[in-house]
Amino acid sequence: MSDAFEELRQQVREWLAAHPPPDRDFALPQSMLSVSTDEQFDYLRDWQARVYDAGFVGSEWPAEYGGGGRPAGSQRAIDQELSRADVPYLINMVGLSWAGPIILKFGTEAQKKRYLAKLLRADEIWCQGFSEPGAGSDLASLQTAAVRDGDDYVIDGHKVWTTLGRFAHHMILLARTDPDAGKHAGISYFLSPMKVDGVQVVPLIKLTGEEGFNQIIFTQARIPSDTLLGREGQGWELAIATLNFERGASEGSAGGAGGFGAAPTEALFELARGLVRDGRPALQDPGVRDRLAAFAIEAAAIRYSGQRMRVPALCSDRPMALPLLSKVAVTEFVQRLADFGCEVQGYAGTLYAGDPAALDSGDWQKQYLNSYANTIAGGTSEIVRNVIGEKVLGLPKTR
Amino acid sequence: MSDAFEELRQQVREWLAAHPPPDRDFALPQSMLSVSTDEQFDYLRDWQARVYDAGFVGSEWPAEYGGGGRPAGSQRAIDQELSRADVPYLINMVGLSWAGPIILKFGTEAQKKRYLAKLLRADEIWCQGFSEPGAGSDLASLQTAAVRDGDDYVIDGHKVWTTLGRFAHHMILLARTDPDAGKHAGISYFLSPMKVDGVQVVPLIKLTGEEGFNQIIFTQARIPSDTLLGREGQGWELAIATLNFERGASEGSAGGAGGFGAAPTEALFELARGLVRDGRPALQDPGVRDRLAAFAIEAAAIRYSGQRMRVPALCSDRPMALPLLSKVAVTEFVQRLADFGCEVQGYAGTLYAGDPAALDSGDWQKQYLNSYANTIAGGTSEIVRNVIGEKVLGLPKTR
Amino acid sequence: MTTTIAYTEEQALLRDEARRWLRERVPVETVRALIGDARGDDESVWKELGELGWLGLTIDEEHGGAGLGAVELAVIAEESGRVLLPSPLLPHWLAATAIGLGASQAQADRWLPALATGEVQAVWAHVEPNGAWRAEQTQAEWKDGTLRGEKCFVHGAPTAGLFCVPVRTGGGTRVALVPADARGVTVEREKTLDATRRQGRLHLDRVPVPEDALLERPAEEIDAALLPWGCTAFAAESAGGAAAALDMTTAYAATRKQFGKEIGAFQAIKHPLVNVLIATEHARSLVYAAATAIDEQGDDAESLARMAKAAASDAYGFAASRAIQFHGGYGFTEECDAHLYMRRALASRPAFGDPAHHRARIADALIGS
Amino acid sequence: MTTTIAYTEEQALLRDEARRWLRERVPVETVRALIGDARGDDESVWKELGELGWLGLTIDEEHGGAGLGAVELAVIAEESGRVLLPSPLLPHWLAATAIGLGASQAQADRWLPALATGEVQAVWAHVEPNGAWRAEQTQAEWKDGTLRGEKCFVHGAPTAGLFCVPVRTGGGTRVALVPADARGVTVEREKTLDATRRQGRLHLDRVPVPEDALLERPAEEIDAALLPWGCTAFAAESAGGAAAALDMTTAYAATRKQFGKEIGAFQAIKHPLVNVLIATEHARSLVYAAATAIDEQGDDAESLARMAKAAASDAYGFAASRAIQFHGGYGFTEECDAHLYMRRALASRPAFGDPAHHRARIADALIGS
Repeated sequence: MSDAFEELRQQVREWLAAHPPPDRDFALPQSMLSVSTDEQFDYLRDWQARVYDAGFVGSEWPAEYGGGGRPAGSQRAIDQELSRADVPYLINMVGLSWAGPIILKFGTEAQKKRYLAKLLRADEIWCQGFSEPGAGSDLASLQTAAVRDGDDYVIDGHKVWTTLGRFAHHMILLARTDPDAGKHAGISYFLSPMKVDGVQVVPLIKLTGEEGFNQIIFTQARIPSDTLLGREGQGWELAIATLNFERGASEGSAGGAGGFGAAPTEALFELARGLVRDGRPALQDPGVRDRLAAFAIEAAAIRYSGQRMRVPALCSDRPMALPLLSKVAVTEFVQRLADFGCEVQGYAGTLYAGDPAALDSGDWQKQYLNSYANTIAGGTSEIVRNVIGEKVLGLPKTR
Repeated sequence: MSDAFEELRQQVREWLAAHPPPDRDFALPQSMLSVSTDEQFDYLRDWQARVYDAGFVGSEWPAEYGGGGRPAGSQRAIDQELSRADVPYLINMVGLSWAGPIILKFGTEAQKKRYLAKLLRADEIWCQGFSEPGAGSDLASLQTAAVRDGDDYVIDGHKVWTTLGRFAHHMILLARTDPDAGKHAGISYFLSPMKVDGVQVVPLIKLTGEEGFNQIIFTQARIPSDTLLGREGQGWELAIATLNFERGASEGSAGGAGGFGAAPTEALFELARGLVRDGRPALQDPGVRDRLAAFAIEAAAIRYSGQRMRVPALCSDRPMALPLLSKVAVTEFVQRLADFGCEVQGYAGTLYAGDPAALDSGDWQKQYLNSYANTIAGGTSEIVRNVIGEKVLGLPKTR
Repeated sequence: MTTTIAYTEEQALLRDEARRWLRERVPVETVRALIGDARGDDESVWKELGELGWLGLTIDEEHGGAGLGAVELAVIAEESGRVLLPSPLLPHWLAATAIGLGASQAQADRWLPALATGEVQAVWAHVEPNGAWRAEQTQAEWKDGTLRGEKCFVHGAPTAGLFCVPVRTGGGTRVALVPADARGVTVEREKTLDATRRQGRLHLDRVPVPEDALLERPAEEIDAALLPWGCTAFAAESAGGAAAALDMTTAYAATRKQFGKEIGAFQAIKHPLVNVLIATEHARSLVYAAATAIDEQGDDAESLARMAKAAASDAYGFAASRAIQFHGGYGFTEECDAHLYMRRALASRPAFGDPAHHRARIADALIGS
Repeated sequence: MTTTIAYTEEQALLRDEARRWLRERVPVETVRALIGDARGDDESVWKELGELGWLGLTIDEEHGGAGLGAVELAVIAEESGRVLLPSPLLPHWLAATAIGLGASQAQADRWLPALATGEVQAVWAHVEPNGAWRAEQTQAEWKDGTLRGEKCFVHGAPTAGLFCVPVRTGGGTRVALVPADARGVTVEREKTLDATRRQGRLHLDRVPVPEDALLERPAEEIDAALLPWGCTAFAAESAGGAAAALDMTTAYAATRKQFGKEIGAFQAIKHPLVNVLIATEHARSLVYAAATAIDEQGDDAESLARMAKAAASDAYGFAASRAIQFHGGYGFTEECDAHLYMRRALASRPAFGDPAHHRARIADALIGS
């Protein structure tokens, strides 16, 4: 398959060679979930601005909103090159992948002008306010209230699992504007400012003991009415559209999604190469070899499914199958891989980050614990299987 | 643990030594599902009569109904000895394990006198008429009708999955006596004669191509009203009680259930011993060794769970756990084992019964196909997991 | 070099044609009717396969073939797997490919045109009685113009006109081309689990085979070059079978009602079927990757083909197992087609190596042995 | 000889007592409070464990112990696993058992009474820096009254008063009894995944160890006799942890509502929990079988103990994994206890061999190597 974007890829490579990420004397977090210091945040925000200024963020978006105006497929080519170069990720993930595309599709002209260019350059950071303590998988049961009062809405409620909460300028917020309408019909979608009175950010402690997610408590927070996206009561429709971006069923990201690489599997091989099991090199243990080969097969299957997704004629039987199944396939694969990464270490797998003898700085153990974020957030594996069973296989709805 | 029945066990062993099963020049089927010739049937019926006459069937049942009047536990000891000696099984399985116990518990004095002794000796053979084509797992949706007409009930309907249909004298039959009552409330339980007009036996062909199960078509079949067990409308309660015998949740079998032995695992080791894989003995293949060890562990877990079940103090946390989980644990284990028994043969696993080069006469392939009978019949694995989740774990009902 | 999946419009059209033709011409009633048939292969279907140009798919145009590659082969193999095609298409392809890989011009001229039309049905007969199947393991022996040996589990043997048999000679291994009607050749039909696929044992009792009936290249080289083709062909067939088994189970689950709703609404049915979908789609992706790699002569062709075969055999066994189970009582009957997929899944699992075999070889390639 | 599970009324009463005491005395708040604690073990709990007679459970009565066996040990280990007891009970038992198996009368008189009361906390320190843990693999060396070496992943090391260390000597392997306050002994606390379990590295730098501080029997013999005890103790603890993780998940699933019903009504939750139940109950059955076999000196003790450990480690990892997943977002928080079970499951998996190790050894025993 010839690549229409080879020239663009070349540009990215050349730019990266000439403009490597600035030196730093501190560690970057594994993902934006783990951004915890101002130093890390400022560095990553600066990096996104550099990449944007070079023309590599929002490649497919219209120039009038700060985009590059290039054809479809160009952003993916850029993302792949960035991913291969192993440079820092783009921090404004919620903005680039969800808030941006949804504003571009459903926002007013004023909203597009107001928000889009600033999010591409990470001048303004976005977070997500969908989940609530009582409404996890059953998102539509959310209780946060938005009451119209003059030119404002007054927000009261409790959101959880918000990433970058402390750093964000705006939130895509689901709130109930009509408590008497049906479960779904009463919901509206806001582009809510975060830096207003009545918005309190409380860190959640992850199972690893680290911070990363936040709870956001709204107490009589007043937000302007022009932050409403679409109509009152259209929130559920817009939420589903957002989740489709999140679950890979819609294209349109402004950048940052490098795709699943061979990295985790290669790291596992690398780890195993240094290990001894039962008195011989782990790589000579037939059980280890069998597991490694099985992971290699699965990694290849995921990688080539990603390629095949871009060849419509090879997906015509069930066009939505690969986009929808990739989330559960990848996240469960990575979970099993990380678990085996702990197991294959034997006793060394009992150590943790901070111990000088911990292999790979204890990353496997931490990654295994962290892997549950991805089988739970953005639709648990159980919910995603419902979606696949219904949307792809056409099975009746589970009630 | 001292065995209170050692003396009885000794008696069984001595009797077996003195009275081995008669010689024969034909093969016996693997299970009663596969009894296909009169010759096989007569032989097995004769064998059960011999075992009964020796005092080893119905050991715990009252002497007045033909039983042995021995204490609880004695039948299991006998069954284990019979199982170890690898003699033919007792053919009247439905009678001994389900019809007999249910009549003993719920039958009138006249019914007990009429049926029990004869089923212990296999003078009368029993079959089961619960399932229907439209009512599989959802047993209570059955449509077979029983209409009272004078001293008779007139039966119309269609039963499936009936074993020994052609040979049986009686059927435990579920039929709807009140179509206007609720789904469950309208069902009654009959001890229906099979050798009457209007009862047609049509063989079902199993996925192996063999016969074994039957469909029973009732067309205006008249059965006497004294074959009603319990009251009209009590059928669902009695059906559940019967299924509890079937699923191992209640004790009370009159014999024949030898329990899960080490036989399948040993047979697998024996098979593997003769095989070559990738140019070396299969038993030197580390992958094969790992699988065999995993099967050995699981077989031991099943065996010791069977033992533990009989030590109430070791089951006090969830007394129904082991009895209820054993069906799905054993049947799925045997299914995986048989599958591997095919796989480990390599190309030879493509042969089938009847080919002179087929290993173990192609039994592994046939057993694997047949293994689905046990994950489907008597409650599919899916239904049994519902039951365990609800009755043992106390989870809410799946609707 | 890392392969990138390629797929042309022509290939997509070929699939549409294959799917339509196979569905119309080989419905399951036809498959079932052939189970009891002595030949086990409908001669008219074979003839039409030849007319469609599929029998000579990989044979060069010079010899009357279509001159196409592994992607086209995978496309048709996948579609043939969906309908449980009983014809010995795969072994014929592999024999033609082996001849193409190793024949002299004279040998190619002698055999390939007849293979391309289907006038001669050929098979790759490589499995020893003990199950060894690589050329270097062959026990069949050619000496002074005479061949002795035995090959078993030969897919397509009962109807074959030509056997391609790896043999040892004084000077290394070679592949002998043995016509079925040569003296000393006996074919004994095997009784198989998958009755829709005919296999046989080939007895070679002092069969006269002239030296010019030995392919020129050493058998090990041909065998090594053929391995990715064999793995990919059976992987594609298995992936197609898995997809068809999933389709039939999904259709049943969407309509069969129990407890007042369709059983497919229960997660106990729905979620395992999603797992079957994932396994099947993963296998298909690897099949296309492997086929592309073969056609592009990528150095990852062998490894991708092994991966595809391992994934597809596992997916097929899983799909067929859930097909039987989720059809419930009906799934346990001969009448339900679920067991036909299971039989084919088990029959294809050892072909060109089962999943455990391939995982071991993949580990060798990735790690060293 | 084949073992038959035995269980006396006294053993059942011991379980009731253990369960009641542990639930009251070691609630999860206590476990969590100790995570941040430097010592990581509540001294008062340790003292009370001694008063209950559990620390000397397997020590003979002559030396102040309870003179009980592996069944009692398994019972308490299982219950301790349920509450995630942070105290180093298991390594203490194993050290006491090792001393009981290999000590001279004088050595036993010297140490066992103090171990029975808990005045001295002992540990079995057998793992090399490279993870090798069988006595024949020890690299620690005793020569002319001086010991050098390093042991890692020593469970209970930070608080231990006595280390039982397998060492090489000129005349084979032995087990050295090394007081924590001997010259040249340094203990470095490890940072562990399971913060409720304290581990450390033991540096032995020219530690003076007189010959009479070496246990009499060869270390390999002690190690072989101890293996079933070690496997069974960790298997019992893991089975208890799996059962507790299942309990907590079941309780949550029975009350947490989504889409208008309790999530435990969904088969996507219910059926995996049933699978956890099966795995856990199977593991428990093997634990009791192994413990009985040890007490009855059955020749199947080693094999059953290995089976129990393999099954229990797998069950625990599975149970903990489903505990996190089925608690959803809450399961991903530090506040939810699910991750505590996962950490313990991972920490105990390598202890005395992980499942793959044991399957390989079981295959050796069943088949020959």
